Amino acid sequence: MDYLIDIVLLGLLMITGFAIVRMRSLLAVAMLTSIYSLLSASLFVALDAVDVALTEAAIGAGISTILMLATIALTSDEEKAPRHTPLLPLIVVTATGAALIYGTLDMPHHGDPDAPVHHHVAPTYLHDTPGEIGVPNVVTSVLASYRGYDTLGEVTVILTAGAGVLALLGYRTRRLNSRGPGNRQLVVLRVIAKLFFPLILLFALYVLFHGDYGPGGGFQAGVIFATGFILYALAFGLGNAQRVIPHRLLRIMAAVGVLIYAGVGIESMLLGGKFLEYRVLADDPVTGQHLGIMLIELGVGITVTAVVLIIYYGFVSRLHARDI
Amino acid sequence: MLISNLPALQVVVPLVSAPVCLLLRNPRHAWACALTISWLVLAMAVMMLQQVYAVGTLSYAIGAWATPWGIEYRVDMASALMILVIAVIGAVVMPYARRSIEHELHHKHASIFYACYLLCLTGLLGIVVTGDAFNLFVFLEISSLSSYVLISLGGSRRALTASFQYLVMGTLGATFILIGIGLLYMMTGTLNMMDMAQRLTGVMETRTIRVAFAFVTVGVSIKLALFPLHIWLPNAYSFAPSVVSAFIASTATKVGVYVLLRFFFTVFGIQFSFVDMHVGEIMMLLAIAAILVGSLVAIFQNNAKRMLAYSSVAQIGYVILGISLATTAGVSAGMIQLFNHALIKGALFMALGCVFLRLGSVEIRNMHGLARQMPWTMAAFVAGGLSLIGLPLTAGFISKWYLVSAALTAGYWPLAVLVLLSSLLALIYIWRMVEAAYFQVPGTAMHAVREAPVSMLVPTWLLIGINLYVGIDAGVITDMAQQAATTLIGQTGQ
Amino acid sequence: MPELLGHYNYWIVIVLMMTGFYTVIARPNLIKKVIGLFIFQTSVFIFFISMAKVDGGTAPIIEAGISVYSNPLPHVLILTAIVVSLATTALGLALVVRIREAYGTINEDDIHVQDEAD
Amino acid sequence: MISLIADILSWTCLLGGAIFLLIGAIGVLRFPDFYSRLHAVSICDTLGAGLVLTGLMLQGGLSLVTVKLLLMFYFLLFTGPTAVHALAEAALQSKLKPLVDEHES
Amino acid sequence: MMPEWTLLACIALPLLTPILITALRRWPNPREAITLLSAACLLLLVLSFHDTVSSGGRPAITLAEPIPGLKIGFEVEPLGLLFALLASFLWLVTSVYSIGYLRSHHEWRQTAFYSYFAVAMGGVMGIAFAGNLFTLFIFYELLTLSTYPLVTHAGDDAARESGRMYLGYLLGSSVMLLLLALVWTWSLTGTLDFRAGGILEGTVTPGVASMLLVLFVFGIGKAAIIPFHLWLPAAMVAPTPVSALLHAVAVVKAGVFTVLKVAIYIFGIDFLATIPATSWLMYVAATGILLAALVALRQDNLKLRLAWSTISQLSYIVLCALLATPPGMVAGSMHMVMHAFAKITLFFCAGAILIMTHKTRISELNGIGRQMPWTMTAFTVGVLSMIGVPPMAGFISKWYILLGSIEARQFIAVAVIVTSTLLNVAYFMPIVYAAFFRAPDKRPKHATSTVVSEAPLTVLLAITVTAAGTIALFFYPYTALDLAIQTTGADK
Repeated sequence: MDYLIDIVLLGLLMITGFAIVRMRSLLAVAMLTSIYSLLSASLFVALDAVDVALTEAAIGAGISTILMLATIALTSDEEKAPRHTPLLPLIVVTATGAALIYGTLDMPHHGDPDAPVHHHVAPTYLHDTPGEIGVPNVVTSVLASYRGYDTLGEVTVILTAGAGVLALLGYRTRRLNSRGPGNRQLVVLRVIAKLFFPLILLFALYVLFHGDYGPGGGFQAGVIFATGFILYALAFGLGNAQRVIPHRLLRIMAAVGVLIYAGVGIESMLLGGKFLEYRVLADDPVTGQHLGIMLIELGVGITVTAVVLIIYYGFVSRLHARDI
Repeated sequence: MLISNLPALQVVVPLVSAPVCLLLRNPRHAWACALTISWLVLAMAVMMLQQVYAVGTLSYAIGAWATPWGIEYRVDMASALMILVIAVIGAVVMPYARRSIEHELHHKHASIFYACYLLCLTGLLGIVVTGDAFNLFVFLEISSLSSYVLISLGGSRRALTASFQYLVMGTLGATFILIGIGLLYMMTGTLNMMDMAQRLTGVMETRTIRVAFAFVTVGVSIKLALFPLHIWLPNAYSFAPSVVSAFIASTATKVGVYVLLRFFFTVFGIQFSFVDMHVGEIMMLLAIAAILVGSLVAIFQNNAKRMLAYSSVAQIGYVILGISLATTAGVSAGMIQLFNHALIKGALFMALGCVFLRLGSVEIRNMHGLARQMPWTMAAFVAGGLSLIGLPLTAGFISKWYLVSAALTAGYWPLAVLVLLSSLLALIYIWRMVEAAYFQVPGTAMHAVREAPVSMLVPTWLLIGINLYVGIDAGVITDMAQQAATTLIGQTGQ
Repeated sequence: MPELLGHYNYWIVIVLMMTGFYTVIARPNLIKKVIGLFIFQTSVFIFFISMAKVDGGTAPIIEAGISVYSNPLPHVLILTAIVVSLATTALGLALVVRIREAYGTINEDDIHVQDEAD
Repeated sequence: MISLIADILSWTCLLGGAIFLLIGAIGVLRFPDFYSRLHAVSICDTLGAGLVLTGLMLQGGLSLVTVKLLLMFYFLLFTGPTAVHALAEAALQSKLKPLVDEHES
Repeated sequence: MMPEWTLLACIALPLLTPILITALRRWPNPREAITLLSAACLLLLVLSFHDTVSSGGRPAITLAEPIPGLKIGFEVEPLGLLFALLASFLWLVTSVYSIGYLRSHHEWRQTAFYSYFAVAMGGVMGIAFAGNLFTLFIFYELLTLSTYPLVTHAGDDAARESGRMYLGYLLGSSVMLLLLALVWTWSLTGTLDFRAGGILEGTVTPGVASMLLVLFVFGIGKAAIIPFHLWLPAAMVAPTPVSALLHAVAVVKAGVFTVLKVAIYIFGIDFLATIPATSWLMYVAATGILLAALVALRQDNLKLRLAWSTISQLSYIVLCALLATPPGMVAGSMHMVMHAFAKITLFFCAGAILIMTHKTRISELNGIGRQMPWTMTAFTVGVLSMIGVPPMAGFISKWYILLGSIEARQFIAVAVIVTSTLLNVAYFMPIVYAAFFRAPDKRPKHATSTVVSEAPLTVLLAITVTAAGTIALFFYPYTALDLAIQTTGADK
């Protein structure tokens, strides 16, 4: 049964993919990309990767699409036909694909319970998590504790992206008109936005702190949180959003989030443990783990929110600057 | 506490300081922060080296999770050597950076620049220290993303395109590596390199592993700009800010080589890589192509930075050539060349940075008679250049020497000839600069040019000094390199 | 599942990857390139997640009475990778915007022409 | 017995929803101009989605899942129309004329 | 003073002189004084070794060890001492000469000239006293680099052009072939020290040895073996003192000196004799002798004719080295010295003619002997020595060469030498004849040529000294001879 769902989703993905290659209108392509990542999100659900699905939906289908649309608005919509024949690319791609398919021949089958991946490291996670970490969501425990260092690295990556966008697009406060787009047509949108804004933030917090038990965690929460503000900015104009959460503050938040995360690690060193060894944070190892995970998820959330907003502000402030 | 956590601190210290730098708005403060951290990193690198000398390979379990369940930091002689290279370059570049950055960047970008520099440092160190395949990927991305930003900060609009080109190719490379790691994980069920190496022995014959090997190799080759995949490098180096060229040119590609070594020798093992997959032959051919093409193209460049960039392609070729011999002599020759080239290129790009500061251009035709106006800078450039050519008493000579003798002992005497031939090509393109600067009559505009500030000359000459010292007494370096090579080759077969 | 189809979804995923890869290297439009990268990476994520699937398993959230879980590790890796891809996309698009401002075009060929000019 | 009825009901709901979604999709493809297409879209996320959700709720019975589904339904109720409204508004802003039959006017 | 320190001083003195010279660039007289002073000191320092060495002493010193086993060190041994004596003595003479030359020629950048000149001498000293092949290689390159600015002294495009050629040939050959030979030898034997009896014997097959020999002989581009000779004519754009000292003595002799060193201390005479490549390389040298002489015949530019004759004479020495017999080596060493004196005299005269009459072409020299009798007499002495007429130094070395080749049963060599002697006559005597016995062609536009007087005093002094030396060495060749015999006698 679920194979059927797989196949259908994969088929849709293929169609979308080809459409993306073929189409000339970048606007359409951007929307298709969003659909593509939404489809893959649902595929992830079908493959039991609920956390990944949530993240993909929020980041891939959500933020990335907004960015692409902003970019298209800032540049141009139509794509020129390539000048030279794509023969070489075709050869390269075919070769690469052929190599990969050749590689699949000795792979364990899809979903095969005897595959090595299901027998070496992962079972230990599944087995020990309840005892060592005490959170039911193994993904969270691995993400935040067993491989917490990767997550630190990933927060750093996000921070780098934020710094990069700051450097490239900067942020132009003075040119902003605080009134935003004309009021009359936006009445409906604004009412709804007012209505949903708190709900979205609430939901973000839920995702953040429920991450131990269900799908969710710092990233997803951060992105959703940011989305709330993006909605607000869309409805009431960047100027007002800027009043709610000023750009300077974002810069600080982005840094602080990483510092919280790394701080937890350094704290655990000071307490005589290894880097990111949460169990020394409290008398009881499991409580220590809980505390550590909560703190770092908080850090992740803060940084992700801040950076996503920095990026969004960067792009949109350009738009405003250009309109005026 | 310090010693026991050294491997983690080596990476965490710059990582933590990066956001702090981002918060400091005043460029001077940001610079001071970056400077302190770089020297701190150098200090730790030296301590680490001593540790490795004392107790051999260090292993550090992050979060105290035993391998292969947690992420392991693993420092053997090879990584210690690489860390030293990165730390030295970083520590030397930072004091130099202040004036150059003030001149080349808008002041409101300065703190972002220093933050990104620290992030890049973090990424590179992380790659070298880690013993975990996926963690390697993460830090690879940190270093790559930050270097895209750093390059894009170069003044001209071509800096943007260069950065974008690098971003596209770099991301493709990273994704290839990710696929490779995925396939490896699929067959072994682990991400820890040592563990992987052990569990690979069972599935070595499968086609999946072969493909994994191919993908990792291609991906890393993009990162280290091996010959046909080097297209991003010349633009990136020529249009980046001088400091960035100096830093990235002497560290980023080297780290790529290191990753290649790790996978060839530590993960897949010499038997598989060089006997079953014949990577040695392929790499050798590519290296030869890189050496010849790089040097030849460099001769015809009019922009000095671009010229050095192409020569980097050739120099990477030397390193790969040494590795492709797959003998202890060859690999250690490669490591020595790697170390020396970092010193040389760093110094050369820094000298050009001084020229750019005063002259506002690095076009060779604008440098006529420059030597009279900037004697110290040009002297540094010449010294570096001679080292690049590989004249005696310079570091370059040492590495050429080892490379040639390694090639001869391995029985590839044409390779020896090739190496020497290409050092002649190096002579030609370096000499174009020397002739312009020393033996051409200066233009009228030249008289306004002054010598570069001391704060930039001292670091440049520091590198040159190390360079010449290595030329006189290479004992330490060669010793480390040989130990590193023996560890790498020794690990195989586990 | 019949033996022959044991790898069907890897094969489809590979096709997806290659569509992305092709878009990157064949299309001169910079936004299209970024989108291509995005597709390429997303497909790689699908590849990772597919290998985590266990027949009859459920999401790796420990609950009483469930014994078979899918492998959590690839999920974790991909969570990280998704964020990395977001970072790359954001940076790439920012660069595209700047390039458009500097060159007035986002078509690679035109940019080359302009670069040759100066 | 109860469960059987519930099943029948839920399946009819699901099928109905699916049909409406299909209709909506066809409409989006076939209708001549933007505004009429919007019309078709609105069918999808009111009736189509609504019925599907109801069907699922019947499947879920009295549980946390049903609550979540209810919330979703509630959100859809607001977002769907708003989105369509915003689209129409935007179209109007950009001076997009509705397609009208010349013979009548 | 300890000989080790003296040794170090010999290398350091010329290398440090430039500092003083540059410091005094404002005041020409003190500047030249410095040059003369350090030249004189150097000569004395070198002389001070004579007794130590001839009594079997071998002062040595090691400075650094870049790669384990690969030392930078110096050692005094007879052949090196001989070369050092020659070079340092002629440096002194040339300094005297060049003062007069440069001033009356109003050369620019005289400070730079003297500085680079001194550095070049440092290079020569390093080569002469090098304790192993590696050190020798370093100073060999130093010599090449330091002479480049002298060659391009004129600073115009022609000069730069031939400068590139100069650098290309010398660095090219040394890096491509010599360095390769070095590393190869190293990887075979694990050392590069100069050892009596050589280091290669017993470690290599004749085939490899032949390849090595080829690499060495051609790699030492300064020895100007055909086809690596073209840099020498190119270098003639340099001011005459440079051509005189460097391209008649220091540089080219450094080349042949290296060949001799390699032959004696790396291969070892006995082993060299067994290598197949030796004989045919000797034939190459022989052809070189004849070809160069033939080319020299057709040169009208005086300096170029001298240059080509130098090429031919250098091949003599290489040929001697390749005879692979002790007498051959002795002959080679002797010819190194004798040819140096004769050739430098000739160049001095050419320079003198140039500065007084601004004539460079042989066809313009008719009757010059009447205007510059003293100069042209010295020139004649030089010529006779080149031909090998007693009582000139050239006779001695030719004598030994013939002896050596007869003893080695190399009758082709004998024939070649005889023929080339005839060629010498053919391309030198006409000049002398024209100078003395042709009437100066009176052309109104050459009004200046009537009032030509003798060269300035310093120039004449230098010329006289070298010419006298040429004759003196005929009657008293023993110092050189002893040192040469010691060198080869060491491995009997």
